[in-house]
Amino acid sequence: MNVVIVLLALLGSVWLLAVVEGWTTTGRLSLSAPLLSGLAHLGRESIVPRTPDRLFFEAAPILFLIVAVLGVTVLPLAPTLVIADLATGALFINAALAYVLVALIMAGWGPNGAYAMIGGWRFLGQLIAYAMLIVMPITAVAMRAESLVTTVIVASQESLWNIVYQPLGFVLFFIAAMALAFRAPFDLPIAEGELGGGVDAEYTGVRRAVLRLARLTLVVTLAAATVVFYLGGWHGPLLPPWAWSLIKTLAVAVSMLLVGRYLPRIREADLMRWCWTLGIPLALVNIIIVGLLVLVVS
Amino acid sequence: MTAVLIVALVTGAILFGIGVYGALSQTNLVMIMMGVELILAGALVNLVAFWRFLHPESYSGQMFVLVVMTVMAVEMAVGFGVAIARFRAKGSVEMEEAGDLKG
Amino acid sequence: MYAQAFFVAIFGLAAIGFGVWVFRTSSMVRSALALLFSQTAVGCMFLAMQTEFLGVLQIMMMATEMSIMAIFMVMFMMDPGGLGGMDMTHQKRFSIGAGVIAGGVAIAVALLADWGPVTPQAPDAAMQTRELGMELLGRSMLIFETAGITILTAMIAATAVAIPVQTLANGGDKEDSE
Amino acid sequence: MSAVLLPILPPLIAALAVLLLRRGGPGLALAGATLSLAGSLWLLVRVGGGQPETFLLPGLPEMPLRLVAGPLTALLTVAVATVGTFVLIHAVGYMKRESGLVRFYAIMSLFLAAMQALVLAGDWVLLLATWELIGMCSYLLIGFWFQRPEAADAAGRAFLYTRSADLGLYVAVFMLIGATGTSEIAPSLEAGGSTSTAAGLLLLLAAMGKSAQVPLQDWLMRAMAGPTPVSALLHSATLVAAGAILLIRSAPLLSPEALFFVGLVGGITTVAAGVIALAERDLKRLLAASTASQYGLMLIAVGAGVPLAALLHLLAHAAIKSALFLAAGDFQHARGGTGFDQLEGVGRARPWTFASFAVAALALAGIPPLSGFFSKDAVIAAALSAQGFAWLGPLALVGTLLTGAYMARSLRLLWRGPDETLAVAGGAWMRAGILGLVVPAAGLGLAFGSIEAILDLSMPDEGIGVVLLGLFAGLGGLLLGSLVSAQRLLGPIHQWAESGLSIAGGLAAWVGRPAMAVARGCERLEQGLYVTVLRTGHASLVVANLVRAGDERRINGLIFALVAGVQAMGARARTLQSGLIHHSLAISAVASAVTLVVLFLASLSF
Repeated sequence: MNVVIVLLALLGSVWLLAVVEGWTTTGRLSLSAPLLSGLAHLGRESIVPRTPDRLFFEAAPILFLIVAVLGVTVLPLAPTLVIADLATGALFINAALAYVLVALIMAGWGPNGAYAMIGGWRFLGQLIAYAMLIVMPITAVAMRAESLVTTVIVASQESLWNIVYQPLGFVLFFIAAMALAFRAPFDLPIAEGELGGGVDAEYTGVRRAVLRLARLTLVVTLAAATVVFYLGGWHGPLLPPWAWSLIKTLAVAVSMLLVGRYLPRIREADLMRWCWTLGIPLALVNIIIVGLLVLVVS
Repeated sequence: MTAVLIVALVTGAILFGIGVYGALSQTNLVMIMMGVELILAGALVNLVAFWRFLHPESYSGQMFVLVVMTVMAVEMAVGFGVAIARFRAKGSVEMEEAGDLKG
Repeated sequence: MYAQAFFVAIFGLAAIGFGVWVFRTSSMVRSALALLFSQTAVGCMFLAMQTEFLGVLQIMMMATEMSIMAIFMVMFMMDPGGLGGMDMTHQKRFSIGAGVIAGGVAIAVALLADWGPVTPQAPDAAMQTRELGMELLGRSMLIFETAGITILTAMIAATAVAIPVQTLANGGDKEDSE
Repeated sequence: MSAVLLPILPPLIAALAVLLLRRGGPGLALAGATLSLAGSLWLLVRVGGGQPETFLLPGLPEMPLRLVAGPLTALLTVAVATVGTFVLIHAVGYMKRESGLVRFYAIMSLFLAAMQALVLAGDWVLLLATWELIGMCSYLLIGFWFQRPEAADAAGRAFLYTRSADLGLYVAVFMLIGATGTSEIAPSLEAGGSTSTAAGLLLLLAAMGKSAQVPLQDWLMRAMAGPTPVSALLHSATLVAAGAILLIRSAPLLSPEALFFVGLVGGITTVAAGVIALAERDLKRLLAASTASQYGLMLIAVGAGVPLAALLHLLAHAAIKSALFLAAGDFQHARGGTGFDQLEGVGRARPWTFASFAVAALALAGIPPLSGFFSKDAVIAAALSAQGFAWLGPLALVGTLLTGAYMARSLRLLWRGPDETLAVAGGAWMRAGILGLVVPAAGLGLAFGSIEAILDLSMPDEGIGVVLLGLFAGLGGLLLGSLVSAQRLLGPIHQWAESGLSIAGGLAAWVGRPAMAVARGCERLEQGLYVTVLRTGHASLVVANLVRAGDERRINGLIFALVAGVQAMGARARTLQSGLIHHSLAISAVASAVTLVVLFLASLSF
């Protein structure tokens, strides 16, 4: 039962998000645009490049979609409304997101094309760097909740949301989430300008549709994770918990898209340097601060 | 119940065997490292199985698993460092060509 | 309990299968990812054996680790795609013998040894995580810290070996392979 | 921190400080000396009552080093400190133009400290040590201008003379310690019998060396090569005085025979040295000779069995003679020399100095009411009253006469002549030093009563006749000296006197040759020792050679065989190392398999 509800919620939010994305790119806000473009993709001819690594080529989009959805399974919409309330939920999300990398490497390697492969390797560096910025802030969050269980983490924010409790962690996590979802300005793996679409380049038709769906799903997943870890999950006045979760998630996701719209794309080297030389130390500082706070408060 | 333990142990043993074969037979440094990784994976399986089915009360077992993972990571890091240096120097990490240490 | 045996066996088979595939395929990226999936299967075995934390940890670590393995394969091997189908093995017979003997002996031990009574009930997952944390920062703290220092040393050493000039890519993959 | 240390420590510390800081020499040395003076006065006040103060330092087992401050010694420390202080004041001016001041002031302070320690020494060991110390210090000071050959030569001479005489002291001390079993001075003086005689004679020898008695007077004249303040200190209160002080302190020991010899030596010296002084052509040498003769007088007093008289004369002489020397130093600066031919008329040029010189001279000659008068009277009275040997009195009188004569002569020579002078640096300091010493030189006589009170001894009351005799002798000497020139006064022996009354080549012949002979003997002995040592060494070398041969044949053979074996094995092992990693891996795999098997079997066997 939970599974169905959560997946429907996910699907709905993905659809809304697609609408917003269409608006950010074309400027027209039409609810039907995502469905139409999806149908168009299905209708188009799906080209397979010469001498691909067929297995990877086919498997990549599906794996991508699966891991994006897997990430959601541990994120609660409401105190009971969660697919798998794992004892190690916070860690599980990282595990799931790590496989986005695998999926993209497969997608980059599979089609046997230079741009795609470059895109894949680019994402390798990008994810390895920014996965740290996902894990370390989550560590701080888990330190406050004294648990890895997502529902407990949300419950721990009832009095005070983590965005107030550890703003530094939130900023880092948000940036890392955008980098992980390779939204602009971090969309180097699929940079239209330089790589002619990068990972996406060789994909057409239904496979491309799956890819884009998976990517939007990933955005939603990350947004939901942000909500769970920093924005107090289902906590909120008046409205029922699940509603609050959805609203917050959508807000975060849209904000990700909008931020991307107004910022220029970043050079790969700069992206890396900032992460390693600035982000990681800041994350460590965040952990120390939160640790001190926890010690003081308790 | 012992069956599960046996299964796990056998799996670990086979992984170990494969790893030994790979480490010994491959000509490429990175492939050899893959073999080592497999050996360690076999060890991990055994460790977890032992912890779960024989001594779930003592967490030294899990501790040990973490240490082994550390060893894997360290091996990767050092191995790749050496590989990069080697490749920069000789343009290849083929072990057949690396006879510099011949006594 | 049968379910558990079933899952352990399934994932074990998967691990073995991927492990064999690692050395069967001639495409480097394939073998790297095969190894990745083998390790992931091992992680899933952990999960099946109710060792949640370690399982998830294994799955998470191996993903990045093996991806790095893949890129190194591509960097360091001629014909990473394995299209030429060249043979990249040597001393085959000895290796096979050694592998078979090692595996065989291990299996024999596994089958013949008397493992004594088996605990049917595993501790609850959350409790496990908590206990493990207590263990790490309590009794085994020294070992844990030693491991940490070792990793740090390896990072620095590997980076030092690898880079003639500071290039961020190298530093990057060293860091995350931990 | 006993009060006994007060006179000793300040100069010692000053010496160290000067050596360490390498600057501020004058100030530090002066401070040390002044503090020492204050300390010794305080000490005198404390022990004036009579009971002596003792301070024990750890020393030889069973015989610790003692510092004993009795009235006598306290008095002496006061004298030493006073002279030292004023001499240093004078030296500040005198040495203004010199270099190597650090050395100078450090040694001066050390000298002072050593002298105080010697005066206060309560046992023979410490006495010996300090005795050597002042010997060394005087050597260094006389040789202060070691660049000048005559200074270096004089220093060496002084050292050797005193050292050779010191042998007497050593033997005497060992005899005493052996006889009485204690190293403490006071009880060891009760050793009666032949021991005391022998020891007394030996002590006399030592005193002769230090106090430059005939026939060992020669070095004192030569010692004038040192800076004048040094001479002043040496002659008045420290080095030369040490001899007399030794005799005065050990007076109770002396048996009649010893006393006889003491008196004899004193008498001969006072006359002979007086004659030499009369014939001298150099002011400082004249003063030196007079020093010898005055100490001769003191020995006469000791020999007559009245050490108190000797002590009084010692004190008076200390003040007078240092004043004279300091004045002489002033003249020296005024004329750049101390020969009478250079100094003619300098008295007019520097009236102040001359006045003080004259006062001191008259005091030495024994003109009332100056201090010398009283002390000389004491000595003459002692000599006349000496039962047993009547010839002491005349000798003392002759000595007095001669004193007056040469003093008058020196005054005459200094007064007559042109009165030009050189610019003198630091004149103020020098004048201060001189005046500070002239005052006691003039007035000390009046304090004798109180001194006797402190020592609670009293002179045998001399009749008025004695006083008149002494006075006449002094005045007569003065008249003779001022009217008659030295040549006519001495007549035939003038030449001989100028050459220092050296008998048959002087001491060089008498002491030098035997000493050289002894040295040669020692050298021969040493040679013998060397030869034996060398023989032993050679023998052992031969043995070693044999052993080494054995080594090379057997042990080395073994070792080489071993090495060869190892190398062969290495060569074999080499083939394993193809340097290829997969080979190494294979080897390690096999090795670990073997290890496992072994372990397994082992586990089975247990």
